[in-house]
Amino acid sequence: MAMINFLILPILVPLITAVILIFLNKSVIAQRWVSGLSAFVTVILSALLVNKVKNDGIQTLNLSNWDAPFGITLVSDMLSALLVLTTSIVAFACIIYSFKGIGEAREKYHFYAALQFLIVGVNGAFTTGDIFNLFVFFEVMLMSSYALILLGGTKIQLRESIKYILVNVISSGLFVIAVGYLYSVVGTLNMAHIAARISEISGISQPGVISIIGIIFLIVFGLKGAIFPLYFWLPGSYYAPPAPVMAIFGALLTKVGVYSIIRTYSLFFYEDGGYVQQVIMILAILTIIAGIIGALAYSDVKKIIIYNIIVAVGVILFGVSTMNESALTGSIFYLIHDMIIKAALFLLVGLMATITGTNNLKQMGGLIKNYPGFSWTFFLAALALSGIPPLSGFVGKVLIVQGGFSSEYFIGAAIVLASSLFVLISIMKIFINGVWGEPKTYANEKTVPYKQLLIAPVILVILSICYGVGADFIYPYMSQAAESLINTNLYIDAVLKE
Amino acid sequence: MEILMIIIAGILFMSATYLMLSRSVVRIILGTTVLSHGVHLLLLTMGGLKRGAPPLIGEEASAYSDPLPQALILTAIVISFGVTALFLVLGYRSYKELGTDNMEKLRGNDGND
Amino acid sequence: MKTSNVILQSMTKVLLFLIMIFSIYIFFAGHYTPGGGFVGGLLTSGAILLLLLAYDLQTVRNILPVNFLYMVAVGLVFAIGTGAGSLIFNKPFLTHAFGDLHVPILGELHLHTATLFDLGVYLVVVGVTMSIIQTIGGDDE
Amino acid sequence: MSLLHLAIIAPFIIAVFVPLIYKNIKSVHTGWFILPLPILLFIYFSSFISKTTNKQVTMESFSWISSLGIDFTVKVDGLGLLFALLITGIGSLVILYSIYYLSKQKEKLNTFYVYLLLFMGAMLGVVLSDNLIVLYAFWELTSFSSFLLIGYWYNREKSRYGAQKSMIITVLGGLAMLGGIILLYNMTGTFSITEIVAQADTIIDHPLFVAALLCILLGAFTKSAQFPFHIWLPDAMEAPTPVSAYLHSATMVKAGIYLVARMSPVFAEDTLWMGLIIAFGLFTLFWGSFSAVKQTDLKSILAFSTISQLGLIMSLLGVGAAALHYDQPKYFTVATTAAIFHLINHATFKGSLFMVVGIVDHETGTRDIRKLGGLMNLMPITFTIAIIGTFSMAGLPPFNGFLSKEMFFTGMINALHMDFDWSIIIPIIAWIASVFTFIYSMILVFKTFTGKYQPEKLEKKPHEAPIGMLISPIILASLVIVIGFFPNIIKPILVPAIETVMPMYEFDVHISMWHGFNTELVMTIGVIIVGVLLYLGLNKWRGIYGIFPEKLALNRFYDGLLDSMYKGSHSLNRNVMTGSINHYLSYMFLFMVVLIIGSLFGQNAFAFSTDNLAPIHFYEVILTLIVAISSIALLFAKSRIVSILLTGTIGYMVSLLFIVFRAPDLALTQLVIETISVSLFLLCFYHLPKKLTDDPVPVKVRNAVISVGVGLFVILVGLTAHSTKLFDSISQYYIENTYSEAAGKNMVNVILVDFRGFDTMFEIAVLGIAALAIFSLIKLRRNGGKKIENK
Repeated sequence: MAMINFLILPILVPLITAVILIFLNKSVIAQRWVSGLSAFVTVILSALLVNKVKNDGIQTLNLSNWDAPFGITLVSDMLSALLVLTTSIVAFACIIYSFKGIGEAREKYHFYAALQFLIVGVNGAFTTGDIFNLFVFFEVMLMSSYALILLGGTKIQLRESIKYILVNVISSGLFVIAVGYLYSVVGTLNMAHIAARISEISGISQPGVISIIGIIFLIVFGLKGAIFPLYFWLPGSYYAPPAPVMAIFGALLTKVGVYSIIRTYSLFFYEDGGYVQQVIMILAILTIIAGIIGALAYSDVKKIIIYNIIVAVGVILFGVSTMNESALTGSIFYLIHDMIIKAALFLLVGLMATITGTNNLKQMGGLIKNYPGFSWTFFLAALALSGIPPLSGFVGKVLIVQGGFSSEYFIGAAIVLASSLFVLISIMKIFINGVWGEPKTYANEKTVPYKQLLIAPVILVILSICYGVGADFIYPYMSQAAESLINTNLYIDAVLKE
Repeated sequence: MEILMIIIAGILFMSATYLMLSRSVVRIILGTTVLSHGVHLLLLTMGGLKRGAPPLIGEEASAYSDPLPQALILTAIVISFGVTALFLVLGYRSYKELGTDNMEKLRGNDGND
Repeated sequence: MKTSNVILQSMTKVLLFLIMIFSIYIFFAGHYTPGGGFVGGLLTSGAILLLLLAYDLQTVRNILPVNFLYMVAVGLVFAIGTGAGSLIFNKPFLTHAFGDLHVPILGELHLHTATLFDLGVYLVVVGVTMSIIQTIGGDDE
Repeated sequence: MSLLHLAIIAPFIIAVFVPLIYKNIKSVHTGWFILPLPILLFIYFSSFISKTTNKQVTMESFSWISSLGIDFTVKVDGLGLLFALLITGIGSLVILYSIYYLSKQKEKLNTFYVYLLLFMGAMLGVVLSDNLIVLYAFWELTSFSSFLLIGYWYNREKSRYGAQKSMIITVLGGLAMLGGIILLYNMTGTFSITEIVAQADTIIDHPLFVAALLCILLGAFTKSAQFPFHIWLPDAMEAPTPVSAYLHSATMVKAGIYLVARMSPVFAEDTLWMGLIIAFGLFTLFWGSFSAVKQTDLKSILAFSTISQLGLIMSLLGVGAAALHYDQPKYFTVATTAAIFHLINHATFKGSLFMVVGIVDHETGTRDIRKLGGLMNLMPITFTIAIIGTFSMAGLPPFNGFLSKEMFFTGMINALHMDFDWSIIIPIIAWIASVFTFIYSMILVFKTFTGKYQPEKLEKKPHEAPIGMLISPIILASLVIVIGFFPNIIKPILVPAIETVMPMYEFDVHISMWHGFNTELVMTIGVIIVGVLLYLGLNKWRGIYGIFPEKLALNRFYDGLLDSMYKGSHSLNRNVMTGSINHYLSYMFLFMVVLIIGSLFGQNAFAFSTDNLAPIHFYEVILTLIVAISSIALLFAKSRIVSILLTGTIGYMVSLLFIVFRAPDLALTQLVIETISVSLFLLCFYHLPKKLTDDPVPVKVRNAVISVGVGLFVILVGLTAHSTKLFDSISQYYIENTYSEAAGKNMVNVILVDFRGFDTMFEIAVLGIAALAIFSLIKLRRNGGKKIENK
């Protein structure tokens, strides 16, 4: 019997888990077990989903049994399934890290429940095929992120959350009016249906209002995805919460924005004569530059990684904006790589800060002496981030550059290529000054559960290595994902079953 | 009527923006509430106004108002309520903890290197 | 916020009863006339809020010794459960079923799983509103 | 996976076991366990010599990322084999040397040998890969293993500085090279060198040919330390001396040479290729030798010497390329021969010299020639090796350096046949550089071993090095002599290598010590005479090094660039990332306003139509006016309570508007929610100051301008969207099916619980999370690590 509801499971399992966790607030041990197991189950389910999409093509589910476009439809194409899988993996790693890395106080106050809700939001956003439902999942994700960023209530958390929430409230407001504008013009909310309707008129004379709505969506998702010049809120906000939360934020939240740009752009705004495309490309390039400037500016380990999020967003969007098949495949390669490696790096940097008791590189040094395991994991992660072959960032970057060159966007492609160097400089600064250097003794060193905390980042880094070395195995998945972005009829037909 | 409503929504957006740009936490939070009103009115307007009876079957009407935007707005209202509530409590907590309602005093860029 | 206003208190008792009745009506009417889980839940919370204003937090706690966060979770269980029920029948998630059940003595009973879903909404709304009010109110002490 | 692949991977596999060996077997120096590997590999690769001399190419492929044309294809041809033999041969000697050089008690041998093995494997990969992407991967790995080796003594500031510098410069070049590789791929559709060479004729006309050429050259120049990228090499001398001998003189720095030689068949026909390589090579040759003379550190002398010699080989390859460009093998191929020949010779004498310097450093505790002197009698064997090495380097007979130096002169003289007016400067620069080469060679050997012995300046009392440490330099020095006397014994390695670079020509190489009394010999004699004179009068003319202002030095430039990069980005970021939410929002809103309004008019998208409007009633106008007035009044409200009331008013008016617009559910919900919200506002803001903090007037004005812009774009886009209704709403479906299919009468409610029940489910989840967040926010407070729970 074909399980028609299969694609909802990666949303449903964390949701149910979250509810169970609310009841388990008294026992930290039980919470750990339940959330860890559930996260593992989610990973397995998402992997099965990817496999199903690989074999049977795009999966759809018309919720409440109403035909599209009248109900809400969930759609798992390869891109969405892969992102769901990556999300689940990252979440699993962060949960494992949290067992020893977040502190019992936070665990007692619904940390795991909020985290599970966040996974619900992220997986939901990746899966939904309805533009308003996307908004709802954004809100689930955001509300959980508010909960997580606030949890603990330290001064810096309070201060930065006000900014974070404010920016997101604005972007949510814009999101709803953008949906309103779109609804006014095309009269429907199902994304495949919107795409079908827009492509119906695109041959004739497509009114400019579509481009404008495209721009507003770009701003809405760009705020989440932290593109230039909408990224200002990010460094401060991501700095505030503890490492596992930072890792989740850094790996997942911006990527939901990026995904939404990819999705809406490829479905709705691609055929608008290239205006939205140009805007995205210019902003992508500026985003890379802005990110690099930030990454080079600080001696604070967390900030260095945080600004690297912005660089990656720019690189991915550049690949998307070329709408060239290999660049697009590259972007998807890179997107997933970045989720894994950013999570690993944030956890590693968090571990570094836990050991040394500071975020400032100038007060660190010589960690390689007593923490070789950490040091080499970090080294590999740093190389992977910079796209050094055969680690995970490489294939994606090569494809983006190659696609950029072949579509003759030379400046952009060259900047993507050059960004690797600056990323490398910024991250190796941590290695050279923190891992190398005169060994020091640190006050809290003895009490840090170093080995346990190292497990999660090691898992992620191993994954990243396999991802790079096994690129041939992964490539068919990526190209299938890119295919449904380029040939949107695949997506539309799967949903509307025409 | 739609034009009037669009303009009203615009005014609400304008006020909201001005409030959110202010440095007082109270104004900022009130700004987000005003923003949500603007959003909801605009969304309703985008569906077309007064196209018929309220969307209740049995009103013996030949036409009904578009029920879909109404449903969306209802969802949006509830979500904004949740966000507003959280934001309010945050404003209150942070004032107690940080001792100020002035966002300019909360830049927190000291030791920024 | 200790208000010991006798008039307010006795008025509250009456009002509370009326609002509760109204909110339950609104809840059930939702499928046919304006109303539903949201409004019903909000009205109920409004009633409890009134109680809080008239008496104090402790009194409300005594009358309603409920952990409102659990109430939220229970509400979510209802909502999710309604949806997940369709998984068993391999119907799309959240497919509703409705029909008339013949019950001896009571006769025909109109049943709709959507009501169950709406009950979840109701519980969550009450739970959330009350837990917020209670948490903030409790912080004053 | 073939045996060849295994040979490349073997060092990586052994590297995995090194930490285990080191940990468990403390009594034996770890190096002894490593040593057999390069020796075995050397023997294995030697077995290919018979094949390559018969022009037989061995190719083995192992599919890796086949979908992208990236396969691990290994190709053993003359050039690859020559390098493979160098890598494993010198590698064996270096490891043997390191066993005596690095103390097993003091040094962390595990990391050292892991890095060294990584490097060896990577370097073999570079020279044996036929796939450019795989080559690039190994190329970067050599950069990083070099980085790790330079930073081996990681607690030293200078090591870290040198490591970073080499990494930045070589990775910069590597990325450029990657760009070039990708361009070549776009032109040919393949990453395979063999296939690209086969398509060489079509590539040359491609518009991106020059770009690819420049990118590839940038990669080669940075790796082979060509001016102005050479600055990383002297700082790389912070690495332990065996490393310097191996990576930074014999092998890694020659990867750039390898790349140029390997890609010559593709690019050599182009003038630019030839011109750039000659120009950079010659200048590097001169600059390196010139700078070497002023150094006082033995390793620095060798570093600059290496730079200079790399320039020499590079320039020879450039002149050799002229053979292809002019299709005149007669004059120019000798340069290619000289390049490859000198490459081998350089590895032998430079390797031995590095080891000698290592011995001196090891035995005396210093490498400063101002402190050294008179070691001849104390270290006679070392001295002998040094004499052989330096004389060969200076190009004196009967050593191998003399032979290649002569051939180098021949090549440079033949460059006069090029169709180029200024070609005479090529042999002139070559000659001048040779003079300086002579001088620093003499400095190196005589300032160290002759002159006054100054024991008071040395940290330890020097004596001859242990025999183990001497074996490797003795072997290399013997090679210097053997090749000097019997150069033709290396022909089986040499000729196939040359033929790979110039596959279209036949080579019949015969090298002999005596060519008769020709121009080259005259030049050499001139070098010796002038060199001796200048060496003796060194103190008189040394002043010219002071003329060159330190400020213009490239190192200063590099440091300044890096520093200004950090400082610039810091100050830029500091000015933008102020932490002020007002600033952030201002940027964002401004961007939105400009982009949206700009696009609206720029794209001619604005539309306005008065069709299809609902009628307006008088009471509606009143309602909207109240909304407008209260929202504007709100901006000027100074007190907390007034603001809350005004916000409440707006909310209630909105719910009245909902009634007007036939939305009873909305009205009801809005009404109740507004009531609860207002009470929450009052509850929460009860503790906040009664008077609201105000902004200064200029800020207010700026905020006002931005706000008007935001309001404007919402209105303009709203009007446009309203005026372009292209499709009917899908809502008709709900109107038709609500009762029959969903058994409800209130469409809005039915949409909420049924058609779009999924939205509702997560919307209440949002509410639930909000409750959790608020609960935890109030109850859990952590400050400075101390937990305060609020019961």
